[in-house]
Amino acid sequence: MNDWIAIGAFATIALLIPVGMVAASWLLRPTVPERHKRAIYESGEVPTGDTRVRFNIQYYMVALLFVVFDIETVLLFPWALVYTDAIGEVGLFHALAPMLLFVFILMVGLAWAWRNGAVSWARSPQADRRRATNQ
Amino acid sequence: MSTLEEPEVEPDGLDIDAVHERLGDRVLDTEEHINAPGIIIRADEVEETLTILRDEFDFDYLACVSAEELPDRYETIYHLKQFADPTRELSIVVPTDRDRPISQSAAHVYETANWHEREAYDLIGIEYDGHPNLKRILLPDSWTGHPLTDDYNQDKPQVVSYKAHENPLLEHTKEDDGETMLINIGPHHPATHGVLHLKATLDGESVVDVEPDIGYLHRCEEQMCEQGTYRHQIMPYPDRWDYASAGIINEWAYARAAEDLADIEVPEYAQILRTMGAELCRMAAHFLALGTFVLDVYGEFNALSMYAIRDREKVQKLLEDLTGQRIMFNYLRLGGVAWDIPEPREQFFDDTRQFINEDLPESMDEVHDLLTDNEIFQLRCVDIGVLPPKQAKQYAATGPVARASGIDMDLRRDDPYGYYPELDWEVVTDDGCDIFSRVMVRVREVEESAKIVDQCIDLLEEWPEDEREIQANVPRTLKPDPDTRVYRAVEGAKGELGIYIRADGTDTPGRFKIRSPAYCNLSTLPVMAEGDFVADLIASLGSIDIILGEVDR
Amino acid sequence: MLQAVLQTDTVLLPERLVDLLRLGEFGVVGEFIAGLIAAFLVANIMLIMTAIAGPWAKRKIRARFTDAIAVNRVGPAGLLIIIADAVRLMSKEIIVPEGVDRPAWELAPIVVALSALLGFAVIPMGSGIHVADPEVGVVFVFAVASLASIGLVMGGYASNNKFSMLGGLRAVAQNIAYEIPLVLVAASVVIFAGSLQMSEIVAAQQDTLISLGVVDIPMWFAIINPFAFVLFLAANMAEIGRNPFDTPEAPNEIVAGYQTEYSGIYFVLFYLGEFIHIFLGGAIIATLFLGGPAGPGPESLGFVWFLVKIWAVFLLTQWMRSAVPRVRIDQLIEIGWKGLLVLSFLNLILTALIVGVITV
Amino acid sequence: MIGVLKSMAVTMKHALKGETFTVEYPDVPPEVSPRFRGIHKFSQERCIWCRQCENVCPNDTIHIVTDDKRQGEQYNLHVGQCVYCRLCEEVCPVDAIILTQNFEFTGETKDDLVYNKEQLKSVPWYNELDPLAAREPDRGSWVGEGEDAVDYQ
Repeated sequence: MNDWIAIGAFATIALLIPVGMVAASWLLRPTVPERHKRAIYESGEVPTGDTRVRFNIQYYMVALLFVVFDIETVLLFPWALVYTDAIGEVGLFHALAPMLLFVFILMVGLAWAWRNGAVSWARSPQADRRRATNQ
Repeated sequence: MSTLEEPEVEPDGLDIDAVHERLGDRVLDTEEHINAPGIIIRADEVEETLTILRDEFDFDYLACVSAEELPDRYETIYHLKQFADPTRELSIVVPTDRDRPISQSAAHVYETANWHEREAYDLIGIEYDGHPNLKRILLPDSWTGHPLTDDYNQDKPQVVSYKAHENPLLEHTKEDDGETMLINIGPHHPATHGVLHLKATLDGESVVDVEPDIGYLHRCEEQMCEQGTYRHQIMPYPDRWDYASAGIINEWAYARAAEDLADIEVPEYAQILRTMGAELCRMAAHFLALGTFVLDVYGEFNALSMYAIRDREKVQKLLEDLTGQRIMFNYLRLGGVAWDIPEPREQFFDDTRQFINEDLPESMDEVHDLLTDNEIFQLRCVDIGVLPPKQAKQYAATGPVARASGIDMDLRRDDPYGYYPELDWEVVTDDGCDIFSRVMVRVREVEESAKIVDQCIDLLEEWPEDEREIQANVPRTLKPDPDTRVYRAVEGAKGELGIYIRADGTDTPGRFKIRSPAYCNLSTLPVMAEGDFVADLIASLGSIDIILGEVDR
Repeated sequence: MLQAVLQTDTVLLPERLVDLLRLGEFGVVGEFIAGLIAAFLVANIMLIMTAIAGPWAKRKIRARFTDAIAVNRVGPAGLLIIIADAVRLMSKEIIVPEGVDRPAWELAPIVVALSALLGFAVIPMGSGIHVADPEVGVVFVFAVASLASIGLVMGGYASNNKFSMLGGLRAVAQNIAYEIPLVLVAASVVIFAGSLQMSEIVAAQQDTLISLGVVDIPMWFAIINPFAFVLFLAANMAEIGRNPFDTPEAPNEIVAGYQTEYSGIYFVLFYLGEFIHIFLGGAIIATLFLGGPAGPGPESLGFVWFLVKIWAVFLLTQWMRSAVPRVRIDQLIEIGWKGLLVLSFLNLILTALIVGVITV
Repeated sequence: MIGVLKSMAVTMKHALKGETFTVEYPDVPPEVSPRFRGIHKFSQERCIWCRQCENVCPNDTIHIVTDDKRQGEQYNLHVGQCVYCRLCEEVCPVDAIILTQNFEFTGETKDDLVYNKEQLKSVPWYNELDPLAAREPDRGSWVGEGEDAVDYQ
């Protein structure tokens, strides 16, 4: 039997359950729309400005880095899978060395990103300036 | 016994003649306030005079600014003190014209004057020339009139509009590194400890600018006190300023000011009762401060906040036995306290000793295990929310906030009152200046308070039965002489809680001004939080330990 | 008949259902129907567990840690609160705030719930309850579980609320920072087992490592490589957003993060998704490190052992919550990238060396 | 890490001990101290309508109406705005008003919390506690000498 049919069936159920809950609640729940109720919550004050502002570019740096590392990591899986068999066939060194080299390259990449501050959370230069004047 | 109440601390070293000599013609006149000599100066020489006093006479502490309306003039009084010796006091009186109440601002000399003068402008209507941001602070911007003036119409309805706040940095950040976002934290937010509104401008997660906006809990406490009689009716109100169990300390602030004003002596036995009650209150208040602070750092399901509440509950039980109420004690009376230790006395002493000597050390060990040694807690709190001592003095921070910035001032020791001078305890200071120090100062202060209570219990137990005088003989109606002025402070749970009273010859005060410690401490928030992350802003706010009832009054 | 269902675990649940209900003659459709029934069964087990955990167990546990009394009024030990809460939450009004990005806003909770549920498709739960066993099981479960972060950022961004926005961004940053260590540690397990298939990984842990008198220490990876286990536990805490890594919804800072503007059933779905995610995290830990449904007693008890392990992980999250402060978002990111990532690389090399030496 | 583990050990210790300190309020009535101040009780028989309580009250909670011969007609007390300072009890020369330990009273509207003298008279004691026993020691300084045993009913 194909596993993916079962997974497909599971996905259908996993989709139907939340949708079904929404439908059931639709039958039960009241709807009393009212302007003040619909106001955006901002601690009881009127929101100022647009919510979707331009965020500091550093947020996206982390995301880019993730894409790089994630793909590299996925490349490790085939190696991990055949590793024990490969030791038998080509010996420990030949099985291990390519991975070590690969991980080494990744680590160098990480060190580079680390040094450039790409893996740190965004600090705001404005906020730092403000701090300096304060103290 | 009078030596206990007023240990005749002559302003040693404060050479008032030298001050007069240095100020020269700037001194228009002098007047005598109880505790402090008053100097009257011109309204356009405020900044100059205060700069001289601050730089040359070491008056680095602007304790309070009280403004008032008199029949022929408006007056602003700057109550100056020294952090090194708070008994050296000086009142700078700045009268202004009734028709044109404009006075020079002191905000450039003392940062703390910024908020105080805004409040004076808001409530009295004196305008401060040169003030960086002279707008209303307690009342909404759209308010018309100044409620503490005589011609203010109390019955006129006010329209309070509901509008968006401006982003103060919107203009000059457009071309800068990132766009800033104004986010309103509070008044209805889980971490503002009441109805406080922080206008925070964020760049990403960093706080670029934060401005506390207060007044949501303004209850006209000063005005209510001005309408109550000295003898009875004012005393219930102080309980409601710092309502987080610090009631007896607050009552003591009023009692101390009024007793100075009316020259009442308090029996020694009552002093011990007051001291014990006040320290129990301090413990309860610090427990609550700890409990709510850890909520901000741990999240809402942590155990320590509940353990702190449990310990506070034990203190409250003792206070309930003593005063009959759990929070709003109304235990002090002018000239003493309402009642003695409850019968059977032994029971009360045993309960208290049980708490002090057995329960408390155990829970303190737990606090240290949960907080002090916890690496993640240290990660969150060490070197975060830094308040340098210089800034702390500028903003007149007091209490645990100042002591955690290395400022060694505690009115219980430096301006002694009650029975404190006779007892063996220490002032806790820490020079970490960060959130961690502020929390630790509170934790250690609880231990010091326990020492004080323990000694009080011993004294009370051994006190001869026929000398247990709990109240002095005080007349039913008090009418202090007109135009007597007093500013007196006690060490509240949050810092210096001062009361300024001007008597006008009737049985109610002519002006009643509360110097609230949390108000001044809160104004340091921008120094602590700007440049840090949002999470640090919340932790800093929690570490200041504000009670909005006291901030807004 | 039931005995037949609860026999060995080499046969998958849908297959057994095909035999049982004679669906074989319908071909693929029959298989699909069997899959639906099996999925429905498993998903409902998870829903019931969430229903117990959310309104009842969580409060009880919390009360226990904080010396308080909790839920004891409705029914025996307060258990009926589950039904009361379910009805209450289902019949709440949904308030749609102004300016939300409508389709994304409504899809987000469904995506979150779906991603958490779908992960269970490949988990062997013992007693023959195992829906599917693809050869890439480990990769599949991580892929599906991290779908949730898409739901979170959708909800956060679509809500038109600044707190939601910050929460959504935090959720993504956190998920991506901890995804890589998590997967790398899983890779070290794959080296051990030599397979990506869940049933193979469980089977690889069945043997006895050492016999200490009457007690047999099984060859669970948590015992063989505790270092990897601790790393995985930590990364998993961040992945499911629990203390000390619960920054995306840190109520004291950003109110409720991405779910601030959600009400009614949408909020329930988020909540449900979160809890199922915790259980999914527990299921992954149980499968990869704790021998899946393995435990003393007959094999038909496997499911019970599996649940015990999942609940142990749930209990751990609640325990951490009672005692550990929340890490700040920047510290969290740095711990992820500079700490856990490096450590998980080290772990991978270490595991490869050990396995290599043993095999040679 | 050791500190974190220590913290976790502390909470686990509490969890295993299983002590609780919260109370199930309506089922288990909380203990109150003998001095606890709750809602007032008023005795018309003892009252001499001297209006001292009305005068001393900080926020006009007590409202007394007398006829032209200074005989009392109404005694209203707005419990909703009372601050429980106990000043009225302290000044009363004849112990006509006393704060019981009863804190259990509710009302649906503000008006429900305005009690007249009949309602004040029928306020029940809390757990049969007589607060006066605990308050006796200090009453001398307010009431003066020579009071006999007091009956509040």
